[in-house]
Amino acid sequence: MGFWDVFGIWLASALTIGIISFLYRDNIFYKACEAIFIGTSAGYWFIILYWDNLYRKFWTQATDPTNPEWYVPWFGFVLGVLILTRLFNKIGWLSRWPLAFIVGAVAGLYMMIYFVSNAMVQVSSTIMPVFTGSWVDIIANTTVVLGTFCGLVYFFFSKAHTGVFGGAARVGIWFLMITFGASFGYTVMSRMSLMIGRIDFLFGTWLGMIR
Amino acid sequence: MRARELIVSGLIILFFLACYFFSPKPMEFSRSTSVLIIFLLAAAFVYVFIRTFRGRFIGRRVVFIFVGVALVLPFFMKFPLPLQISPEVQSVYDALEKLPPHSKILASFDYDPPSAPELQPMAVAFMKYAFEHDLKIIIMGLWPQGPQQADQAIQAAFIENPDLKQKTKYGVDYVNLGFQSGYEFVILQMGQSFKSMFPADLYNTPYDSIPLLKNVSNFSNVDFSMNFSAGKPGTAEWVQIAVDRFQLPLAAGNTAVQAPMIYPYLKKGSKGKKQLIGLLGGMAGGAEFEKLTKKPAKATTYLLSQSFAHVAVVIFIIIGNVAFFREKKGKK
Amino acid sequence: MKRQIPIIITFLIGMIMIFSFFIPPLEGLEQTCSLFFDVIAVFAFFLGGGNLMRIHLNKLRRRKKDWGFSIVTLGGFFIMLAAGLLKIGNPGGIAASPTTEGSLLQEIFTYVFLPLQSTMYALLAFFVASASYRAFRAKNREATILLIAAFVILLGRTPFGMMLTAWIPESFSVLQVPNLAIWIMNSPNLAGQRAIMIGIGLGVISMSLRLILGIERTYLGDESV
Amino acid sequence: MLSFPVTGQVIDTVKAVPDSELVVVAPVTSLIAADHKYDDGKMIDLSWVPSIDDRLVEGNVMGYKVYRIEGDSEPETIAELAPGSNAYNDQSVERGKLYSYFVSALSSNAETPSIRTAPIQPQREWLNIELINVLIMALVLGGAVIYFIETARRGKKLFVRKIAGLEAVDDAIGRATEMGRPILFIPGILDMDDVQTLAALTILGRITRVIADYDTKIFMPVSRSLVMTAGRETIKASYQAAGRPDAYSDDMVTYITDEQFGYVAAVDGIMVRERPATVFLLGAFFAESLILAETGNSVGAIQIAGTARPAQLPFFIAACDFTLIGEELFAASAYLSGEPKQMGSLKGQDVGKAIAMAAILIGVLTATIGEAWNVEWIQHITTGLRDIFSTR
Repeated sequence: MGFWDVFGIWLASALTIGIISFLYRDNIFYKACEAIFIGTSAGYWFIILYWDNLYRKFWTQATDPTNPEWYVPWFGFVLGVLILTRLFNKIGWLSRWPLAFIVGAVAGLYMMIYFVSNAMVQVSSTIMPVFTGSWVDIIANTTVVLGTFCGLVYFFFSKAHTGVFGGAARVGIWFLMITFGASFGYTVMSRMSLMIGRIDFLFGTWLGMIR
Repeated sequence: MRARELIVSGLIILFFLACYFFSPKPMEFSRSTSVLIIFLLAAAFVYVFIRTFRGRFIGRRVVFIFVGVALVLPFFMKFPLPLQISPEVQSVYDALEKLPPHSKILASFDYDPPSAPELQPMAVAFMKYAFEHDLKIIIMGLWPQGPQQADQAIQAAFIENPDLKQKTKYGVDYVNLGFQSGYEFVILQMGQSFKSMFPADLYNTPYDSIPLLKNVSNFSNVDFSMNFSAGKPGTAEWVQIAVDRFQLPLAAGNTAVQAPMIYPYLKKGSKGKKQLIGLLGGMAGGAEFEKLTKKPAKATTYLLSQSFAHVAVVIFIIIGNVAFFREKKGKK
Repeated sequence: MKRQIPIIITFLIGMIMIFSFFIPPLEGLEQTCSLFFDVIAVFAFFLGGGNLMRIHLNKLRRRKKDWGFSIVTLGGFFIMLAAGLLKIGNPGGIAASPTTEGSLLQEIFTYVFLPLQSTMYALLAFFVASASYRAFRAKNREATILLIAAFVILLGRTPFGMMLTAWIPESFSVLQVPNLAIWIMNSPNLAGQRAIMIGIGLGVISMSLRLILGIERTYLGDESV
Repeated sequence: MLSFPVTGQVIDTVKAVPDSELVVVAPVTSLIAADHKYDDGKMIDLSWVPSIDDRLVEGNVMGYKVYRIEGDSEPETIAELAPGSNAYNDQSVERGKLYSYFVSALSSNAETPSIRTAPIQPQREWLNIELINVLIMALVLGGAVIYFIETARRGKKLFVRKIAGLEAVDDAIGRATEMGRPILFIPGILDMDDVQTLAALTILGRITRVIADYDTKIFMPVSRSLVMTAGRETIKASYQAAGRPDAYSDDMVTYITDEQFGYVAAVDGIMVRERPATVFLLGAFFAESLILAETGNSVGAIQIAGTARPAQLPFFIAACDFTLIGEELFAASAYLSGEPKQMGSLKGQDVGKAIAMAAILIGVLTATIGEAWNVEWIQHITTGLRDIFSTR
């Protein structure tokens, strides 16, 4: 290993410990690491945005003489420039145009995407025969149908949660809670793995104590 | 305030320096030490339990120390964990065993460094197994940092088994095609031709001048494929396109968060065929695979830490709740 | 006028996007919109990055508390900018990808950015434990259900789960913790996920329509709300 | 220069092989080229029956080559396919041009071309009929939303059940005022191109209207520059509407960094140092949800959270005082506004839910009965229902 690799590993170890020190309390080492992180990450993402969005996606397309639709990206460019008008009080209201464009496009596009892949597909895949296969399958199918139905009852806004309706809503929220519990378990699992990775770096790669 | 901060940070630095200069390398606890540590940990938990039960909660930092200990110490313990091999891991191993030497395997690395702790160990074990059995590997990535992870996995495999380093040649035994952006579109195009998506490998060697790729034009020339995935694009996309459309034999390694969503693909379909040959799910999946190859390595070490941490979390929830119920009863 | 034009833009673009879903000749619009969005995002970064600089320069000038860290932040920011824009140390020169192995940007990424990022992520392990001890209470029936499901999953994915319930006979193997964990994932979890997804799908429709029709206009800074 | 095959003529692909040693395979049959339906005229679908020599055992077919003839020009290879292939989708055609195709079956050293298809032009369709069910559904739902909005506008009272998390918003703001501590608003970590961020901003508009009336500080660190711009517009407008434009300042909204954990670190620092009395966590959250909610909890803030991402909801439920689950997040701004027409849109949503519930109930019943007793007309109902909700 060359000097710079060793230096890099020591630096990385120091920064790792600096962040972990937050567990004790907010301290000057953590603050320093935080400051480095904020600065470098803002810079890093700007570089990625600059080369990937502005240069690769916009500039190469907009200046390509063989591209018959070379002018299209320039409309986006104009919208981008309009957002800068916010810096000037007099024409600042122009910056609402690109915002309005984004909101319209996102609302329109996602309305259909969510509708199809979230609502329609899920309804159609819940339409299934319940009493088929072994008793394990029957229980599983019934659970899925019942859970989906009651979950929807819970989200119903037009009726207060009372009576039979309230009962179904209650069952619905139980299903939601099982879902959240399962996500919780799996999330804990992957968080622990992340810390294990850092420990392996500190005690293994750096200190060499792990075989 | 400042003084206390300085003392604590001084202690931390001293601790690590002491580890650096004075600790045995590698460090390993004997069996009895390990048992003693577990016993002490259990005793500490009992103490916490009694304390909390009396209504005096321990501080956040004490909880942190417990977790830290539960995560770090198992690294140095040697404990045979009763691992039951799950059927989905067994079938990955069986499929690999059936491959004759010189079979070509396509390995897609679809993850980045933050998810490496879970996926890297299985990648290393997989590479080691493949090289030892003279299987040829074609590496690619749908995530930008995937090919680098593959490279690291190969280096790690060489360190663990130095003989492989002499034996294995780049371009003949394995090749790294690098990253290609475009998500599932890349898979779709590869169904027609690999070359259209990867005109050259990671080191800019043209596709046609790499010996290993000589008769490889698309999925039909590959005998087996493995996908290590931490999200999207990943196993789901590979199944939907490469398996469903091009009948590629596929197995996968997934992070624990991903794994539950992949289970449906392991079920036998209407034609009695599984879409996915098998699945290594999270750290546990990696450890089981290592056990099958009879070479316990990183995942096995990691799994012990992971299990300890899970148990610690469960115990903390139980302690917190017992105290909570006592309090509630007291109020009534 | 000032107020009307943005609302008209939102309405027109929104409607076009909705109908482009059904009209094949409008297929390419989605990509064009995403290109526009990417370009606007770069310009917005000039505002965001500029704001970041302004705040830290202000702190520096006024010698506010912790101004020293502002120097560190700005330093990190500019070093990254210089390394990336000029592609310092990039083996492939100015034409190569900015993240080529061996370039200064990539080295800083590997040895500074990555450990910081991974460790930040990893701190979650500790917070999860602390939350388990102090926050995850079986306050009511709902919370109890959540906790039990979490227990099953947590134990089911480790060898301990196997050890705990290995005594359950094979004919009831569904009740062994690891199998129970798989059952939870495939049945009740699936049902809950579906209900949430359908709900979200419908919620998005209603909200999108409110936005497109101009009923919801708070985001545009409309004063008449 | 390799000459292109002519129909029916076997071609030696490896030169210098005597004719007697050529492995000749049967050509593919029933080759059909058809316009790809419901597209912009950019695709042609090919299908064929594979060569009878294409077998797994003792098969001689090594693959297929697809050739295309554009107008009167020479044939060109557009694809090489694996044995067993029986279809290809040509996406490199242009509208208004004529194309014909043929497919060659390849053996180890020869290829046998099929007959050519008749010339075909890719067609453009103006409406995707396959998605007509989606269109009708969308119109029904959109119509329901608009209908209820209009009904409400005309003054009809509509009932909407209480949503606990939103009932608490006023109290939470009041608490911050009493304690003289700031309010923190976190709009998630995604950009303006995510609907959850839009939902968060619409809620922000409602909340700041209330805040502007009190003399409370609101602080909104964001991780996207565009969200910063939009957030400033929103807050500024609320202060203007409350008649206090002077109380607004750009410093209320700050951009920190796009990087997830850089952002979290900074927000954590802000929470610890500023000790807000109330924290809103609304929008798209990922792994940071736990850190933010835990830290907010540890500084004793009242927390109202909401996201549509199921994986993060458990942490909010555990560590926050109120949590908006999925759909509730999107309904929040309408609910908070209290305006009849906004409430009306929630009713429209419920129509959708009613349809979904009815479909599931009827569908499952008919599917079960149809399968158990094998009643054909009931099975038809099931398939019909599935078709209505299918998207292919």
